Amino acid sequence: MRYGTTIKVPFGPQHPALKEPECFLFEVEGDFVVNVKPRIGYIHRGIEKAFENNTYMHDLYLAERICGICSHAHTVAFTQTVEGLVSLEIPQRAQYIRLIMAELERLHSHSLWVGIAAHEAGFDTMFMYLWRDREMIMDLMEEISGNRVLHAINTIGGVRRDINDEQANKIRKYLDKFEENIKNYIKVLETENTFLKRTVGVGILKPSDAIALCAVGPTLRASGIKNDVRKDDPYLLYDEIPFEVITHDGCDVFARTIVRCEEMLESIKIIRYALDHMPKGELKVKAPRTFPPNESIGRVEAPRGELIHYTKSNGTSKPERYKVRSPTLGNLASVCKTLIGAHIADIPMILAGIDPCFSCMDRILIKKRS
Amino acid sequence: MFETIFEIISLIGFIVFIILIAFFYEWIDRKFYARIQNRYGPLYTGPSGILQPIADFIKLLLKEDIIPEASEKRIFSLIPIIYVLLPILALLIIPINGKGIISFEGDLIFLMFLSAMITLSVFLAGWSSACNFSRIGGVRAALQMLSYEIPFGLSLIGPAIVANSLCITKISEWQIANSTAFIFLQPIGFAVIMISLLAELELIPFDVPEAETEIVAGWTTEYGGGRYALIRLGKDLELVMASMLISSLYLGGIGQIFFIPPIVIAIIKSIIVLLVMSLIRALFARYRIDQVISGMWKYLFPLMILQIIIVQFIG
Amino acid sequence: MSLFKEAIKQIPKKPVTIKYPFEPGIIPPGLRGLPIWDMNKCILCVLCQNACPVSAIKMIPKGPDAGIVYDLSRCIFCAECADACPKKAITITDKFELATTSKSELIFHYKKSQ
Amino acid sequence: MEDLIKKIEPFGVLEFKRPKERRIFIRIKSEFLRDLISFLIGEYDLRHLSTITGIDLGEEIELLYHFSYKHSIEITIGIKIPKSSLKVPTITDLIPGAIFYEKEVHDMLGVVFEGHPDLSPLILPENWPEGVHPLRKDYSIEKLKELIKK
Repeated sequence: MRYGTTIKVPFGPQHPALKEPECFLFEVEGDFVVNVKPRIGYIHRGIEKAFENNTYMHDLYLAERICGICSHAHTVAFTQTVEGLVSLEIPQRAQYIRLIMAELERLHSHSLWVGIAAHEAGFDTMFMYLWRDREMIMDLMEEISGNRVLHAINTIGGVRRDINDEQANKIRKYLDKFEENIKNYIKVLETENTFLKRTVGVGILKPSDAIALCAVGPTLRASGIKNDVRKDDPYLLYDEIPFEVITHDGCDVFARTIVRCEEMLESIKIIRYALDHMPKGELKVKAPRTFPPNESIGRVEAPRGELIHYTKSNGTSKPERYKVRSPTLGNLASVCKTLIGAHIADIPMILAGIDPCFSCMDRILIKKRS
Repeated sequence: MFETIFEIISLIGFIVFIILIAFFYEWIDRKFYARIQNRYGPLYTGPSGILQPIADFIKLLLKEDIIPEASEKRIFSLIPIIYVLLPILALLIIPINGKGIISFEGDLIFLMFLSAMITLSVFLAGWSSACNFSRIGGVRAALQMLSYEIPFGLSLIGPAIVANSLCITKISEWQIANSTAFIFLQPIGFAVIMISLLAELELIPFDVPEAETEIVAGWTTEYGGGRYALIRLGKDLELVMASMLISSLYLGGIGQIFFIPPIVIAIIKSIIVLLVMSLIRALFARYRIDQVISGMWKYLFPLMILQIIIVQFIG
Repeated sequence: MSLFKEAIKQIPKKPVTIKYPFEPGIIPPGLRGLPIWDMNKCILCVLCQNACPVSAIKMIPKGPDAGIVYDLSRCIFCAECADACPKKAITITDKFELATTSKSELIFHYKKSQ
Repeated sequence: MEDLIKKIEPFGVLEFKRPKERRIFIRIKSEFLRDLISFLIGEYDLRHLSTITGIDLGEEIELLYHFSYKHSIEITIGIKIPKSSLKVPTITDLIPGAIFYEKEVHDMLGVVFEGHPDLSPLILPENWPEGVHPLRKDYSIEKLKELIKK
């Protein structure tokens, strides 16, 4: 049906569906979206520029602050990139600890997302349950690293804290409980009629579009394409650990939910395997303070998808250029495509479907240390 | 002369009582909803936070009141008052104390009119505030009304046919006299009135007009301060109205049982209805507006026609 | 309706929320909180100042004020200073309720006793 | 992948290095960019563009196109363009996903992508002064403040 006129509906910079300041200007005709224009940059903090003014050791903490939820993924990418400048090999135990933290972070990020998706669909009870269980993972991370969000466990050349037997047992105990709950929730989400009505067939992203628009992470996997940096470009010790890459060929928001839920179960398996096979040994090797002129790329599968860091060194203790591409920017083009033709009521579901993290996406701008 | 003054005082007393009950029901709803979600709910204002809704109301009254420059100012500022008055008027008809304060043959029709007026005022509120989100919310409320209003009306007719009266008090008395309840006689009608009242009250799964994550606060987006406090109060009063209406029409009516006064019976029965509503609110996700409308017309309407046919020719 | 069983199960249960300011919060061992300098051990070697990513630590080498000036308002609680200290003069405590109403209370001046 | 170096020879390769197992850096003359990319898309199905990095080298700006081959081998194609004429043909028609990466580089370094559908600011505010690009090395906050005052 054509109405002839369109009205502009802004979503953001302040909007309850987007928990972060970002603006999407929708042109709607009746109840359908005909055009969308994203406007990012409200939380640019000048991080890429600030990287150039700090030493590598200090940049590590800056990298951690690119994003709150995937702070560990950013430091893993940072350390991988910087260690790549001089081909530094880090001890096995340190790699395992980084890996366990990364998977715990994936658990907390995915359970957070599934909760948000339920909330966007008005399913608040599910949201509360998922966030209640997420708290267990947060407690585990706090106990291992000393902080809930900004773990500061990675350092160039290794890790800063060990996981002792007592903590390992606690992780196992909590994970058993978490796994049981998640299996329950998958059953609920697959059978709850109102939730299915809101998600199945909503926000279709065809596999061909997903490839053309360079989608990453769970968004791509929910379109049926087997892609996971952990498998394709193994870092840490992911090539030693058996795990499945979860895909779903629904191509809709429901598929993205299920992919994330099942990935959580995979992550639990990975953590169990890593805890059982962790060798004893050193936690870190000595890292140089200055790096010779070189360039290096670090790729990490963050909870939201492929995260890529690039750095160029110039022989001093400060990088010449540091570039961060977070998964949300990679998914922005594909989400804009899926939004066209959607109902107004489905906008939050689709937007939330890529698990947007706008503070990752916005990084660069003016900030000078006094 | 003396009688008139007494009547006026008792009327004012009744309205104050209703408002207190409304706050109490909001507290029960919030507390129960929170307990399902493994939370505490209101906690610190008064014992177990029982005074929290009143505290919220007073706090909102103290806030700055803003009227948007582009709005239809007169309608915009009048709506909250109408929104509070309509449920109070409806509660005068419903036999809370065994007998409605205003009770006449045909007040069931008047109640239907009032419930339609509530939605109409919602639509006007959304339209007059000159904000895209409010406008979408208002239009959605009106659309939703088109879908649930007819099944709702039919579900009121069912008991009226059997009790042979269009007066809510008489329908309630008929149930007491025959010591039965329409929930057993007309279960489909009960289900339909529950669903359509959920839609009327804008509760999940039918809270489309004020879907928080989609259109901010829907038709209430531009309201603030005292006006928003009145809208909140209006919502609580609607909650009381809906639960009282269901208990008087379908749950065996409101009247004295042994020595228990009818008002206690009314509160107990309506709290049961309220808890069921809270539970439903916790268990479902929100439907989309087109799904609400097509679902109501596809399922509720034929079911209700079926119920009326059964009542008319078999029952 | 598939959540019905789970929902009914929760009603008699005690809520998981901690009434935090009225009840003590759960502090795991190893929480990184406020760092404290032991000035008897400190040798004013500048290493903690260099290690700090946010310039929250400033060392005054000489004079009557000689010692460490630690600015809590800049601190990000990374504990790099404690790792860098050669004399183990910095302890990381588990204090985290550090908010105050005046900014001057956030600056700690540890003086090296003469 | 072993014969890649031979096959891309005609595209003006300046540098080819493989520092790690799954990392390839290729630097070419800027005029061959589109030809090389469309060749790689045809030959190797190189469809996933990870990002575009822009580096200010003083007199020139270097653009690095990070592709990933089958999501596993990261191929970086680098070109250098002089600051006197900051113009590069767009690749959005070959790879639609490049749209926001090109916009970001345009905002931050002032590179003009010829043929790009919409180069309006994505990250910088609307009232941002013309010709100020935050990631250039000569950018300073004082200069920006002066420009905004005007």
